[in-house]
Amino acid sequence: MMANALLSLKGINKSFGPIDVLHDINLDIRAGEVLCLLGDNGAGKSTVIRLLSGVHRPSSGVIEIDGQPVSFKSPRDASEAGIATVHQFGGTFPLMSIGRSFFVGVEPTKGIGLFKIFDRKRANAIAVQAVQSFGITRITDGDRLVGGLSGGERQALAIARAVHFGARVLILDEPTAALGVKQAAHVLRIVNEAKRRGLAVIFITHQVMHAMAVGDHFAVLIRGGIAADFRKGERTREEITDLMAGGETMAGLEAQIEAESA
Amino acid sequence: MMANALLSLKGINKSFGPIDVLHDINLDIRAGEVLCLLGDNGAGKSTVIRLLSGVHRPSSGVIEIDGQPVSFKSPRDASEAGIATVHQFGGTFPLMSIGRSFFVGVEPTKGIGLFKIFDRKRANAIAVQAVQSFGITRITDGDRLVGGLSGGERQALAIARAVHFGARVLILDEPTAALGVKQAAHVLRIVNEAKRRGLAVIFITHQVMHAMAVGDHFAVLIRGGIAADFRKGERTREEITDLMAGGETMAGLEAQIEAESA
Amino acid sequence: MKLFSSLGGLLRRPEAGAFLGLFAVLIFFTVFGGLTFLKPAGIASWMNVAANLGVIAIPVGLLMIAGELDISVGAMVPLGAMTVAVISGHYGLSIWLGIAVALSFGVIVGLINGYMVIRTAVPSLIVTLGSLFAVQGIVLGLTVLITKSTSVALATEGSAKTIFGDFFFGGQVQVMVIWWLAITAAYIFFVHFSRFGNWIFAMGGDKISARNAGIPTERMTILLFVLSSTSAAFVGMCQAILYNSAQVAGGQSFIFNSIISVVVGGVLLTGGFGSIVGIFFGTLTFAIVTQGIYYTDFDRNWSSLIIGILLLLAVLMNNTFRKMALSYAPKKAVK
Amino acid sequence: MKLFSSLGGLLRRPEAGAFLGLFAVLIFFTVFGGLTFLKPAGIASWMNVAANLGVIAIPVGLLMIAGELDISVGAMVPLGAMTVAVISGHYGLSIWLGIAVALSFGVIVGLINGYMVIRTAVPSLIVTLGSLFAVQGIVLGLTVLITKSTSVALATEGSAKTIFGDFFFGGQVQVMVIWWLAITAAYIFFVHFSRFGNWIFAMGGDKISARNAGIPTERMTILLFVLSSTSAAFVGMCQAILYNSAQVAGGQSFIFNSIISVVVGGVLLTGGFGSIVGIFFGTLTFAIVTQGIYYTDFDRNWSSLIIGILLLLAVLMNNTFRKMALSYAPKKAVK
Amino acid sequence: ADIAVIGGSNDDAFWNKIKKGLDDATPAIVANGGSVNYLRLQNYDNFAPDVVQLIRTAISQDVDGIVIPNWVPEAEDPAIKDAIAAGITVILMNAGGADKAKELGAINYIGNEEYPAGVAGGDYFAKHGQKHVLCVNTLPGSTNTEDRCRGVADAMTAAGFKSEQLPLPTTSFGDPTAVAEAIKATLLKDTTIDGVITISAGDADSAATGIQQSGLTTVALASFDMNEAGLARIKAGTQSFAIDQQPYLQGFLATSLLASAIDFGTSLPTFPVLTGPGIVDASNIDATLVGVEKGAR
Ligand SMILES: Nc1ncnc2c1ncn2[C@@H]1O[C@H](COP(=O)(O)OP(=O)(O)OP(=O)(O)O)[C@@H](O)[C@H]1O
Ligand SMILES: Nc1ncnc2c1ncn2[C@@H]1O[C@H](COP(=O)(O)OP(=O)(O)OP(=O)(O)O)[C@@H](O)[C@H]1O
Ligand SMILES: [Mg+2]
Ligand SMILES: [Mg+2]
Repeated sequence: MMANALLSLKGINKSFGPIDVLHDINLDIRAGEVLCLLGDNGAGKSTVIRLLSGVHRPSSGVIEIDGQPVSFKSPRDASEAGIATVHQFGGTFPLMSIGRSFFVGVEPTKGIGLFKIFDRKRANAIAVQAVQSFGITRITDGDRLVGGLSGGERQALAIARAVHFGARVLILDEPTAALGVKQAAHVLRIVNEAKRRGLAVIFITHQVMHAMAVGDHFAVLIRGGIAADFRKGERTREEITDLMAGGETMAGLEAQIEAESA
Repeated sequence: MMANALLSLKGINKSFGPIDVLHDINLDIRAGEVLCLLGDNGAGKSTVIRLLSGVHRPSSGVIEIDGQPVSFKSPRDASEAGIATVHQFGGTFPLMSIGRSFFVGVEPTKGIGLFKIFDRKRANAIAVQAVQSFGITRITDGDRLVGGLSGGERQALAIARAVHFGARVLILDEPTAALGVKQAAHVLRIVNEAKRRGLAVIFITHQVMHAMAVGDHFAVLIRGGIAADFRKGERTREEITDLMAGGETMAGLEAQIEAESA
Repeated sequence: MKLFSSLGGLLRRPEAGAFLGLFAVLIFFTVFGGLTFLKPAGIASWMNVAANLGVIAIPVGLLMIAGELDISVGAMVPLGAMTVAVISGHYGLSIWLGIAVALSFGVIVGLINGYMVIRTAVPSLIVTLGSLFAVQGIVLGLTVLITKSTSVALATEGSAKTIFGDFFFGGQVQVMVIWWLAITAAYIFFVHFSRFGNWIFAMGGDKISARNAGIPTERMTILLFVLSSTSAAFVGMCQAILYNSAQVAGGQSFIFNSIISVVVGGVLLTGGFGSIVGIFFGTLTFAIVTQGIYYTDFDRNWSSLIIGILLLLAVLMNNTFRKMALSYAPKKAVK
Repeated sequence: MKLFSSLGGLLRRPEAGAFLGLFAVLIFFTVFGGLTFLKPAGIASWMNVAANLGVIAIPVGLLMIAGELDISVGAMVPLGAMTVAVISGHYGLSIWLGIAVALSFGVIVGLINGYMVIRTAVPSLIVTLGSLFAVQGIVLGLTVLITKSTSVALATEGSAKTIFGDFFFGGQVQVMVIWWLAITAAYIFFVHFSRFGNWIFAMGGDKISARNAGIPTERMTILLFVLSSTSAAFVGMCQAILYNSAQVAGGQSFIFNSIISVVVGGVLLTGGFGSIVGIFFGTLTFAIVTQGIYYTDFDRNWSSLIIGILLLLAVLMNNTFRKMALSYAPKKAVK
Repeated sequence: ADIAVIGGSNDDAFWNKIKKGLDDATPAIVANGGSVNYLRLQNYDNFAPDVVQLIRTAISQDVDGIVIPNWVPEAEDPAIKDAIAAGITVILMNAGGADKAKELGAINYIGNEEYPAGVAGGDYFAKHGQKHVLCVNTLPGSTNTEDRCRGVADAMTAAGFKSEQLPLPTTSFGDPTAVAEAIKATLLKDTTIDGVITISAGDADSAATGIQQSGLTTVALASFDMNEAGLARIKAGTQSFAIDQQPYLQGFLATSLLASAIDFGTSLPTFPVLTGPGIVDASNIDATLVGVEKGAR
């Protein structure tokens, strides 16, 4: 019943100069499934993402799409292969308007031939609607500058953008980190919605609850290697929490903190 | 039994040009207590923090320390009054070394008179130790550039800095957002530790669990006004979650998401 | 098209400040320069200067918006002038050949600049400084080698003269003014209406995010460098045709003057923000300030002082007016 | 003091690239310029040039590290020279008075620049451009008004001459070289060892965070502007004493040359990164390239070309070597 | 003999003719086992210090003789004295004058002087009916250009007429349109001006356009130094004259005289050797054009 992998990483290594960041990463991502990539700070999660989105190239190993090896020379190649990514930081342009920022690189145009013009109205409308569908109803004017938005608002804009353009694979690197309870819930819903539409989703988070809420498949990175790879229901919440903490025993963490505070 | 307020906000309003961001904020923060400031994205939490740390000045209203009205002309005034802040973004300098970044503005020096020199060795040692005490043991070289750290590592550095220099009031604006499970637990422990040492702590988070774990006192901002102000135990977790979501009913949120995902 | 929803919105646009600055210097010189300054011949005098500068300032401004600098334009002006003068003046070949070669040198230097900027980590200031020196050296060396002189005459007749280097409107206005207006219109379309403009702003805002968003940042960078050096070669070529002569020296003033015009026009030195109309106003402001002085009675020995103060005031007015306008906007009702 | 733990660490330092570039041009000119280039008199020839440039380049570089630019130095050199020449030459007052007034003009212009930069939102390029023009205008206007000439003679004797404007070492080396070395050492202490240096880097890295961290960013900005314009006035003053004369024109070449030296020295144009030693090496490299050419047999018509290419190569070598060195460092064992 | 020649920026048309002169003199010097090294200023921005620097550079190269233009005597004299003290033979060229050469111990002075050149221009204007002359100075503050304009002004005043300087700010240097428009504006503002002289040949090209633009066809144009386009204007009658100091001769004579003095102990009884000012106008334009062809004029 398990579909073939849409995207696979086979024996990927990555080092920056003398620093080895990833070693021997093997992962399969299937259509209609959410892979939660978990791990401590600095474990290498964002680096995996950067390989998949064409920002970096692996030092060795192969990335396959539909079983065919691919090599992304630039982020453009990755997005042409249908991979849309929200990187951990950035992705928005403080001095650009919401509408323009949303469509950077994939601007909607009207008119023909040489005289295709950027369709500001439509861009603004789509962008505002996409952001509002995340529950951020304060934003009504697509001409506002991104720099004036709150942290969460900006994050929502970046996610809305990727969801809008994610053709086959949607990658979200800590998308809920800066979001409020309501907005985070919306993101989780969006992830489920994307999954239902048949997209493969890679989701990075430090919040067990968020991971458990949407994940079908979990991979835990510890110091650049895959320490565990399991499917939903195969581990308990406590086991996952321990793995996310880099293999240390975190059971009873909250209780312990509660106890400490007097 | 309730001590007098260390820091009070009395009838604070703040607008940026024509945009009203805060109205009529009244808050008391006591020594040895943790105030959790909760609220939706864009509710105005970071703006409150910026007033308290001397970045902005209130449009009207008074800030009092030990019952005396104060007026911060610059962040320096606030830090001289013993208020240390970790702002939501930034606070670190990508092209500076860890040791230098840690001590920006409060550099340790050795020698005397005109020939006081920056004590690089001691700065590095203290900075590395402070960061490691947050469980990030990967960082051992204080000469490394901040720009090469992972997002969480950088966040930990900023927090370690504020905790190190927080004299009376420690303000943390979404400190756990980018942190892993283990690091977040460490931050929560640090908050408790600061509280025990008698500091007043203001803690902003979007994670109910984190708020409940350390908060003594909770204030919820909705669209720039205080919608609720209560002490530990006065509300249930579900009520707090609803308030954090801007007053909307979020009960059973997780259950709902779980149900949605098939 | 409803572009601005309010006065506040209007004043927040990058060109608003530039427009106020322009307006202020116009008033200043009308008061101190009197009527001659506003007679057709007077207007032509600063329009001509603005046109020659403006054709170069716009692509320089676009580079600045995209986060790069190009100072090699200072050598491209004499290169363009000398190329057409040597080919069509010294060797007496067809003027059209001279024009074509002058422009293709512009393209070639632009390509070299662009490639070096994207292939190496060297900042574009240094890359184009290197090519500034190198092109200056080549122009001098080759011209002396070929013509035994550093000044070459050129006599152009017929349509090439009419199109590139003549006066119209009673012999007052250079055709360059028409080129400038046409090119500005084309840039406005290109930058503010087509998708490419969006790419340029994104590149200046955050080059890594722009690349991650799939923008071909490298190709755009090369394109912009080609635009700026070709524009400079074009201006040099037109000047040679207009003045019937080309010198090896000169053109260096275009470096600073174009940067000043661009920044007076509201472009952020650090990139990511600005507008073509702003650059247009900035260029006009600069031309009026430097030329208007000749219509006044001030002692010429003090003209640098007056230019300095006026430029500063024009830019200051930008900022102050914009701020004032924003804070006086009607308050929204408290929710 | 163990400053670097490995070759990799050494090469990652901002001055490493600058040093390699310096080394490369030294080799180049030793090969093509022969022995005279390395004889004491030859060395003095580029050391003198480097010293005059270097005293200005370091504060300009510090401003760049802090995220600002100062181009008014181009007018401060003649201001310093003219002030001392008019006071002590034309009016025949004490040389020490001339020196004091020249330096205080430097402080005053620096204060004005600094205040305008922090009080207005105008970028420092434009502010200092305004003061560049304004000071140029004042120097020309006042000098002509007072002396009816644009060139003023000055004869200095005694200790002022020895301290500020003489040669030593067999009449080859200007005292400015000693000033330069001493000032460089003071800056190295100030920037890399005292706490103020940390503040400058933080300001360039992220001005808002720096301000939030309690750094008096405004006072530091003013201080840096005062440093740069006073240094430029100092160099002008010393040149007037050394050459017994001052001209109204001149000094403009210091604008570009100082920026080039700073960037060749590894300072990031966008601020936040760089080092004094790097600027020192960058200045030397620039001086060697521009002076070394006279020791070679190349046709002088091509010297700009050679300078351009050498500068580019020096900076390119910076980057390439640094990258190579980093990737060839020994691999850490896989954990 | 090993000769060093200090000279002006070589993208300056004038100095390229001097360079042609010394290049033409070089083969004879090389044939006698010597060499010629031309040390030229990069620009005129930092004038006095740069020139002195070049003299010091030449001294450091252990040459036998130096050709030096003494532009800024106060600054250059000590360096020239040092050179002579070091046993180097010095000849002054282009600027300095005979008295200065005697005072310093240079073997001769070859060239003309800026101020008399200006006077010659002023006299020409006065004789040909101009009453109010504008001297366009694109490098205000430089000693040599100021001297030129001062000479014109003094000669005009002496003849009972008027002359004034138009100093242009650095923003217009090298932008012909800015120069042309500045001249046009000045002519429009003061219609009594009937003569314009520019401090360089290139500026005269701009001035020609500026005059034509102003519609004041009676304004006479002249220039210091000359170029091809200017000579064409003189031939066509749209420019009245150019003041020439025959730079080719300065370079050629100074270099060969110096080398000959060092190598063979020759000395010229003529002291100083003046090469200008010469006036090129319609009367001698054709002969001049032949020299232009060969890059010597
Ligand atoms: N370009 C780079 N050069 C050198 N080291 C790097 C580079 N990028 C990342 N690293 C290092 O690689 C390790 C993994 O970084 P990465 O950003 O992938 O971590 P992460 O798992 O995303 O952490 P976080 O949860 O904090 O975001 C870190 O130790 C980091 O310092
Ligand atoms: N300098 C400013 N100028 C104009 N508007 C501003 C400015 N700073 C903040 N705002 C606006 O004020 C509102 C509150 O912003 P603030 O950053 O305080 O929100 P927040 O509660 O911290 O949100 P988050 O949880 O997303 O960080 C937002 O709508 C924001 O757009
Ligand atoms: Mg990450
Ligand atoms: Mg916030």
